[in-house]
Amino acid sequence: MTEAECVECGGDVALSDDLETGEIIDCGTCGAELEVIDVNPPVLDRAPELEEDWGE
Amino acid sequence: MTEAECVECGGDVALSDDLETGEIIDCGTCGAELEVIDVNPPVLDRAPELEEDWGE
Amino acid sequence: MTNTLSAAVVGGSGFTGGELLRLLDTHPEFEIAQATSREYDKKTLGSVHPNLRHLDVRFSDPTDLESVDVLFAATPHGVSMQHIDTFQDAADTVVDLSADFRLNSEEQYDEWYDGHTCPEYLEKSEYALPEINRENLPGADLIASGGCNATATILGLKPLFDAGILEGDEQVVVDVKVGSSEGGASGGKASSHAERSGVVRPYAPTGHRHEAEIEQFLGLDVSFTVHAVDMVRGASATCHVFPDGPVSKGDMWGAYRESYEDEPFMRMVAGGGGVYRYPEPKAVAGTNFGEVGFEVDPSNKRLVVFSAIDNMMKGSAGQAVHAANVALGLEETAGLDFAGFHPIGAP
Amino acid sequence: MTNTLSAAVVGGSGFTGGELLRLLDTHPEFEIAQATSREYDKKTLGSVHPNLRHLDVRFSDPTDLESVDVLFAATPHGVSMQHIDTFQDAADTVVDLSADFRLNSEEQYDEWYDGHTCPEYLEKSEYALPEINRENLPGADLIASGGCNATATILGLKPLFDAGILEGDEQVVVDVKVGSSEGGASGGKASSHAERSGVVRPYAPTGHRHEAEIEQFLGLDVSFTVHAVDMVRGASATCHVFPDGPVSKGDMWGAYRESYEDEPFMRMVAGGGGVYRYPEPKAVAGTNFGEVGFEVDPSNKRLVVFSAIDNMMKGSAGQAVHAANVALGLEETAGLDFAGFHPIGAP
Amino acid sequence: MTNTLSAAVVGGSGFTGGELLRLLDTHPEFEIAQATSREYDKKTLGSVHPNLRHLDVRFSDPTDLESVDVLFAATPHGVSMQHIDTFQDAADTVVDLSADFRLNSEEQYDEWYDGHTCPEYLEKSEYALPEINRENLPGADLIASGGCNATATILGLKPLFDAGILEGDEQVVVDVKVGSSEGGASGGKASSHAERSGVVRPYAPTGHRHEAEIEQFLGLDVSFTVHAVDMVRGASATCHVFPDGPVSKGDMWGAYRESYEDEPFMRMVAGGGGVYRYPEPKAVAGTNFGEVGFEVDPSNKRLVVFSAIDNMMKGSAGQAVHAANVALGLEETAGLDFAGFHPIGAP
Amino acid sequence: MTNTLSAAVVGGSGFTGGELLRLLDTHPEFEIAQATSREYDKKTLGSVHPNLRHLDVRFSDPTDLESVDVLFAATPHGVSMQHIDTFQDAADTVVDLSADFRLNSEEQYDEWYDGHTCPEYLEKSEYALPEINRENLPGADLIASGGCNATATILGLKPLFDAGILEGDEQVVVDVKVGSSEGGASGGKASSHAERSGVVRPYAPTGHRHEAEIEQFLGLDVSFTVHAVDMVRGASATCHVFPDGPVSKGDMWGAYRESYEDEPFMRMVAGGGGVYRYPEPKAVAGTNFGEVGFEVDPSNKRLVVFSAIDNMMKGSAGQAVHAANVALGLEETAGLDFAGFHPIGAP
Ligand SMILES: NC(=O)c1ccc[n+]([C@@H]2O[C@H](COP(=O)([O-])OP(=O)(O)OC[C@H]3O[C@@H](n4cnc5c(N)ncnc54)[C@H](OP(=O)(O)O)[C@@H]3O)[C@@H](O)[C@H]2O)c1
Ligand SMILES: NC(=O)c1ccc[n+]([C@@H]2O[C@H](COP(=O)([O-])OP(=O)(O)OC[C@H]3O[C@@H](n4cnc5c(N)ncnc54)[C@H](OP(=O)(O)O)[C@@H]3O)[C@@H](O)[C@H]2O)c1
Ligand SMILES: NC(=O)c1ccc[n+]([C@@H]2O[C@H](COP(=O)([O-])OP(=O)(O)OC[C@H]3O[C@@H](n4cnc5c(N)ncnc54)[C@H](OP(=O)(O)O)[C@@H]3O)[C@@H](O)[C@H]2O)c1
Ligand SMILES: NC(=O)c1ccc[n+]([C@@H]2O[C@H](COP(=O)([O-])OP(=O)(O)OC[C@H]3O[C@@H](n4cnc5c(N)ncnc54)[C@H](OP(=O)(O)O)[C@@H]3O)[C@@H](O)[C@H]2O)c1
Ligand SMILES: [Zn+2]
Ligand SMILES: [Zn+2]
Repeated sequence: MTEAECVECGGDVALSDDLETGEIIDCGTCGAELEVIDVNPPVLDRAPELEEDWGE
Repeated sequence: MTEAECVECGGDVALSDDLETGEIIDCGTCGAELEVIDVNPPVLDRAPELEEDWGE
Repeated sequence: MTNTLSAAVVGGSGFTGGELLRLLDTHPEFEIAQATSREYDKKTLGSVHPNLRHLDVRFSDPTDLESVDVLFAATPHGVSMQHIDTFQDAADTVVDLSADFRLNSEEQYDEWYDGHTCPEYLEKSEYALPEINRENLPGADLIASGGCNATATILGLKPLFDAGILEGDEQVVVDVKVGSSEGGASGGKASSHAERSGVVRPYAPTGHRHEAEIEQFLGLDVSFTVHAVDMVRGASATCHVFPDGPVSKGDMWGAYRESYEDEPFMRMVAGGGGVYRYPEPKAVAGTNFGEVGFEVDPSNKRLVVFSAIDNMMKGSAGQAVHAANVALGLEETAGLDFAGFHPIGAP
Repeated sequence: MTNTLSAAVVGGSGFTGGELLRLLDTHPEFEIAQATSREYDKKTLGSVHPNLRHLDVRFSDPTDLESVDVLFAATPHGVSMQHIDTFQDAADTVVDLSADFRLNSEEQYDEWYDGHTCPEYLEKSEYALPEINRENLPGADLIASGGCNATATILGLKPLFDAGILEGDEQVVVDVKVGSSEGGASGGKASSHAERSGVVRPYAPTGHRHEAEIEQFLGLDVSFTVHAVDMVRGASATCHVFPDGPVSKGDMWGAYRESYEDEPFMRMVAGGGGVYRYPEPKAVAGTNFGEVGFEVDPSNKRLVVFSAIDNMMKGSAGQAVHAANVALGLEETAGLDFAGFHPIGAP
Repeated sequence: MTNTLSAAVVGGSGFTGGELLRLLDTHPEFEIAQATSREYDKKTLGSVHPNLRHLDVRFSDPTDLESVDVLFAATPHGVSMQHIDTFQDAADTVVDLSADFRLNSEEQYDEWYDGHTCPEYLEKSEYALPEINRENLPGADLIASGGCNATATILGLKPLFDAGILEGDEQVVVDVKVGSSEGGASGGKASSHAERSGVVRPYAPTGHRHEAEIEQFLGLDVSFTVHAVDMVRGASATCHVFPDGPVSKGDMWGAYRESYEDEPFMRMVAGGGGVYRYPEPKAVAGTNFGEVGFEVDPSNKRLVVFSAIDNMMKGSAGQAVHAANVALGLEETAGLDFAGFHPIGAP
Repeated sequence: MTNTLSAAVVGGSGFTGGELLRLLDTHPEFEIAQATSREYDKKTLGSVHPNLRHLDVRFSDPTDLESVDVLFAATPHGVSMQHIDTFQDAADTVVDLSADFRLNSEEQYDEWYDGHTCPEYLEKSEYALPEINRENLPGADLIASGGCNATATILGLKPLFDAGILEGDEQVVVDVKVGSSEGGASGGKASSHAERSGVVRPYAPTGHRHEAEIEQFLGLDVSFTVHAVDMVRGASATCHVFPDGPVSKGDMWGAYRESYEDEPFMRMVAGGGGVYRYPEPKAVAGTNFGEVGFEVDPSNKRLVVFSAIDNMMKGSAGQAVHAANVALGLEETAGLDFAGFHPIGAP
């Protein structure tokens, strides 16, 4: 288990060992969806948001 | 416009001229979903129901 | 219009009184002459009923009745029997929404209520529900609008009697679900929002007084239980019926179409597709429609009949106006053509 | 009637499409010629909208448009811009309920939406809300019905601009609460009953697209936040306004009466007694009315303005029909006179 | 604690799976080892269940099961029968919340479901409800948690059988009202907030599969009808019972006290004063309690029995944990002592 | 346990009194010695609070107070100031849930309430909210539990002050939405189910008394408006904040993590995925948790801060027990570890 810092809130995100590039995980502190950009060392970025259409 | 009798409730169902076999229409009286089995003369049968799973 | 009829509502500050005023306001033949309230005397109708803010009318005291063509009484049980002579003096046609003139005999009031103070009126009063009493309404002086739960039940079961599927000695369980407006505007602790929200609460497990009306009109002794559920408007009756012999879904459709196909306010909803497959109170909210539907349960030799109305409309104010229309020879559907909303939440 | 106008509804199976059909059905001058749906093609309108079961009309495919007097488009954002030529071929008057023709310029669509594919129409389209654009509606070919949250906000704030109390550079916070029908008929997980019931859920904390409409009409940059609450119909906007100088309650009444006294669909509710003292969405549920009210907070030099509409009516379908009435020279209130229910739950 | 037991939840992202995780989290003897979800694989439990945000656990794929002491399966009907061998490999004790192992014989699955793929397990599986099967649970390898509507019904009627008031050939109508969580997390159009709010909707008029469980345990053919009402949690069963001879209210109290006086999760509520006089789902929301109550209707020779549970607790996850406690020799009430809220809305 | 503390609840039949009793019942260190009610004197607790039916305790008269370790007073504003000497005689530690001892000075009571009858107590009373006053609670004799709307607001804004983002002279609009339990058990017409259901009702447009508490603790004059919405439990505050300089989302996370990362009852929810992206009252229903979250609106130089609590818990009874835990040196979270339900309707 390694850790990375969440780009949104700065919280620690525990990463499992079988992490793969492109995977989406969420930060346990802020819930942000993070994309694994690189695995060694692990780099996370904010995942592109799925916009919810609420009808306007 | 021709008419056929609903197999569920006996009500009249108005049929458009471009009716096709396999089409699903609903009866205006009882709402039953009816499948067009034949077009000339028109024959309707109860369409297979989509069972809603409400979780049990 | 030259032939406008004047109308008064005694008990105009209550829930059904407010509905009557709303209906009369847009009715093509009626004009609101008076609305009474003791508590809100001299206040505007809009101070109680926000939907009537456009009306320039104020409540007046019920002891000061004007002469009108039709008087609607929307007062608690027991009030109309006290004042019926005054009401009849004030108006040729009196439509009462309480239980005071629904039953035929003093004995029934002794059994189900606390007796009756002017039983001589019972004979001449006519039950309002046109689906079962249309022929006796024209010209009636005193009309008794039905109970909401009784109305839902009677509308659901009547076609089975008309068609001979039921005869009156069968076992019938009626399980009713109703909204909070059934209790009227003056509520106690149990009807506060915090206590009443989200309930499925048995409020009349047995012995509900509407059984008397049902028996009177259908000749049937029903097993009747009423639950409060989380809506303001609406009454839904599920009738579990055990007929003597086998009945097919085709027989059922025959019976209901025969009874209701030409009724302007009855809708049949029994199966079909989509979201709304059986009667639902929210599908008739605000309308004078009654929905009825059914299903056959061969494994239990049971028929399940569903019936849904808006208790404030088909179950009271709408039924009253409908009956007045018939009594006075007006267009039956006058003032009652609203057909409902979709979507709608918990009306 | 000889002068009946034919109407089509593209997107007739949706929520606002259903409301349009309901309104057209009882409108004295319109007749429903067509209602489209791809998903429910050939099914009855009643299979989707239970309140339209009495209509003997079936959905048809939107690629097969009939020639009509007025075409209403109630499709998701982006659809009308694709089909506007076809719509204009089918009807002299097109009323679009989406955001596609509300803004004046391509730049605004670049900023707030994903651009525009036929910006040449933007110039000729007219915003539907008669309270701010009545004079430009008669004879309009293309009418853009306003956004529901924008409509609530604009109706609440406009009198302050008319009266010179606001000029456009003041700070205004708009905190909106809306019902679930605003999301339309096709919902995801967040709009399931179990997840959506009972919420006070911030769904658009910042950057809501309706800010663009508000700015366009009031010249005001608002701080806008929208919350989902537990009702199906309704939008309620609370505007916290910080004017430059002192404003009295009398000034406020003056401003609102000046703007709305003669408006057929605006009600002012500001204080007073009883249960309903300020605007409430449930008091206007099902109606084309807008309620506005206010209070003055001297300790914070703040005005609080409340505004409530039914998002399906004044906020979309009702506004669209109202605008069509004005555009075609009909009675403004035709088909829109329903004034609401009391009591009513969570409509 | 040294004797902590590890637990896995297959289907942990669903509604009952979430409840299981909540219960296991605060259970004194269990530790969450795994929660599966295909859709939310690798996401935190809190991303789906906001009440579990404090847990540092992520969903994993169900094909990758860890070895645990107890495996709870909260998957749709049909899934557990496919994977039962894998489940039993992973854990000595498997508790399944679906219908897959509730019935005794392949024939029943042929009649009520779509058959069964591993009927050899039916014999060894034990029904979870301790009130009717406590003695067979200790040491059980495979436990089948009951259906929520069946549970409510069985709990309501069982004392009448124990006391000899019912024998199995009487007529019993069961009219059930349920909340939206019964449908699980994945809902269609009918379960959207706009369509599902405010309903009293007959969703299973006849032929509900839970009849099979009821018959299996009570030997009674019930007339069963289920309605959806406007709440998220809760199942309420009203049983209209027609016994052969006269039964007094004292007989009823005797029967219910005999059956339930020592049951840790059963409450009797039958009459009395105040707002809560009969069983109500909102009074047991979030708890593992079942409330039962009754009334006698002499005029119809009828008993009315009310029963209320939280479908997510006593009707599924709570029952499952209760059964696991019994099976593993733990304190019966461990992790299940929450007794409910007052006031509470529509939970 | 030898060190069990005895507790009394004055006002035990009310809403917050009922919550206190529920919490004390399962609290590891407390034992209920007394619960008072004048109206329900001698009745069981369960006759009012159905979730306390298992307790063999009856209400007693408040004039007859027993000697206890801690006395909780859950009475309407004004009652505790009358009886504070008696309360202090009965218990070394008094925790009052009303507004009577929240403010520091007689002048504030003159300005915001109707004065104070024993201002000498104001100096020694401690505000209960541990997040802002933990250090002064140990050993306190008189603890004043905060107002629910004030609590929600203070929790939302405090980190901005701690981090120096706000200093007290900025403009802040607080728009609050609350459930019906905030009004207590004794309701009038406006709180009946029929009138209160489905509302978005401005009930305190300006001048809400909780402004006084907020000002006292944050030194900030807020523009405060409260709306009633359709839930029983819950208070949700949306704070629209206009800081002097630019603030990034990173700054915000820094501020909130700094203030709340180690707080046992605070959750940060600000964006992220799934259904629950910001604070929601239903996510904390029944719990002592407070959720806070935020968003930055650069186009308006605005911060939007959301805060959600259960008014009956973190907003009153839970806060009171939390403070008592701290005051008496118990485990802070004792008796308060319930973390909430999912799914849940309108609690
Ligand atoms: N609610 C329903 O769904 C429903 C359905 C079917 C039938 N009904 C029947 O309709 C009647 C009215 O019900 P509701 O729900 O509208 O009741 P409600 O809301 O309680 O209103 C009662 C009205 O009667 C007036 N009133 C009370 N006592 C009076 C008296 N002694 N003399 C004159 N006026 C009096 C009240 O006004 P003031 O006290 O200010 O004078 C009020 O306007 C009842 O008989 C009820 O059984 C109701
Ligand atoms: N709901 C509100 O409160 C509200 C308020 C103001 C404005 N609006 C606007 O009004 C419009 C409709 O909203 P709604 O809530 O009624 O949405 P809705 O319930 O989702 O309905 C959308 C309708 O459009 C049809 N449709 C979708 N895509 C289409 C396409 N490519 N071509 C033709 N028809 C298509 C759908 O039917 P088929 O898919 O079966 O063809 C359906 O009938 C939206 O632009 C919305 O922003 C809504
Ligand atoms: N809801 C109730 O009140 C209730 C009461 C009594 C009994 N039950 C029974 O309990 C079971 C679960 O009900 P629910 O309401 O919790 O359903 P639900 O909310 O739909 O959840 C179903 C769960 O199963 C998982 N799942 C679905 N298909 C799967 C597959 N093929 N393999 C592995 N996992 C699968 C889903 O996650 P992924 O798809 O992400 O893997 C999800 O976590 C059902 O059998 C239901 O009949 C429910
Ligand atoms: N509800 C909330 O969300 C909330 C939140 C924060 C703070 N608070 C505060 O907490 C206090 C209680 O609120 P609540 O909502 O629980 O009120 P409630 O439901 O109205 O209960 C009030 C309780 O006080 C008792 N009581 C009333 N007058 C009394 C008197 N003169 N002497 C002794 N007992 C008396 C009542 O019982 P009897 O009349 O039978 O004696 C009842 O038990 C209030 O000060 C309120 O401002 C409430
Ligand atoms: Zn983070
Ligand atoms: Zn048919």
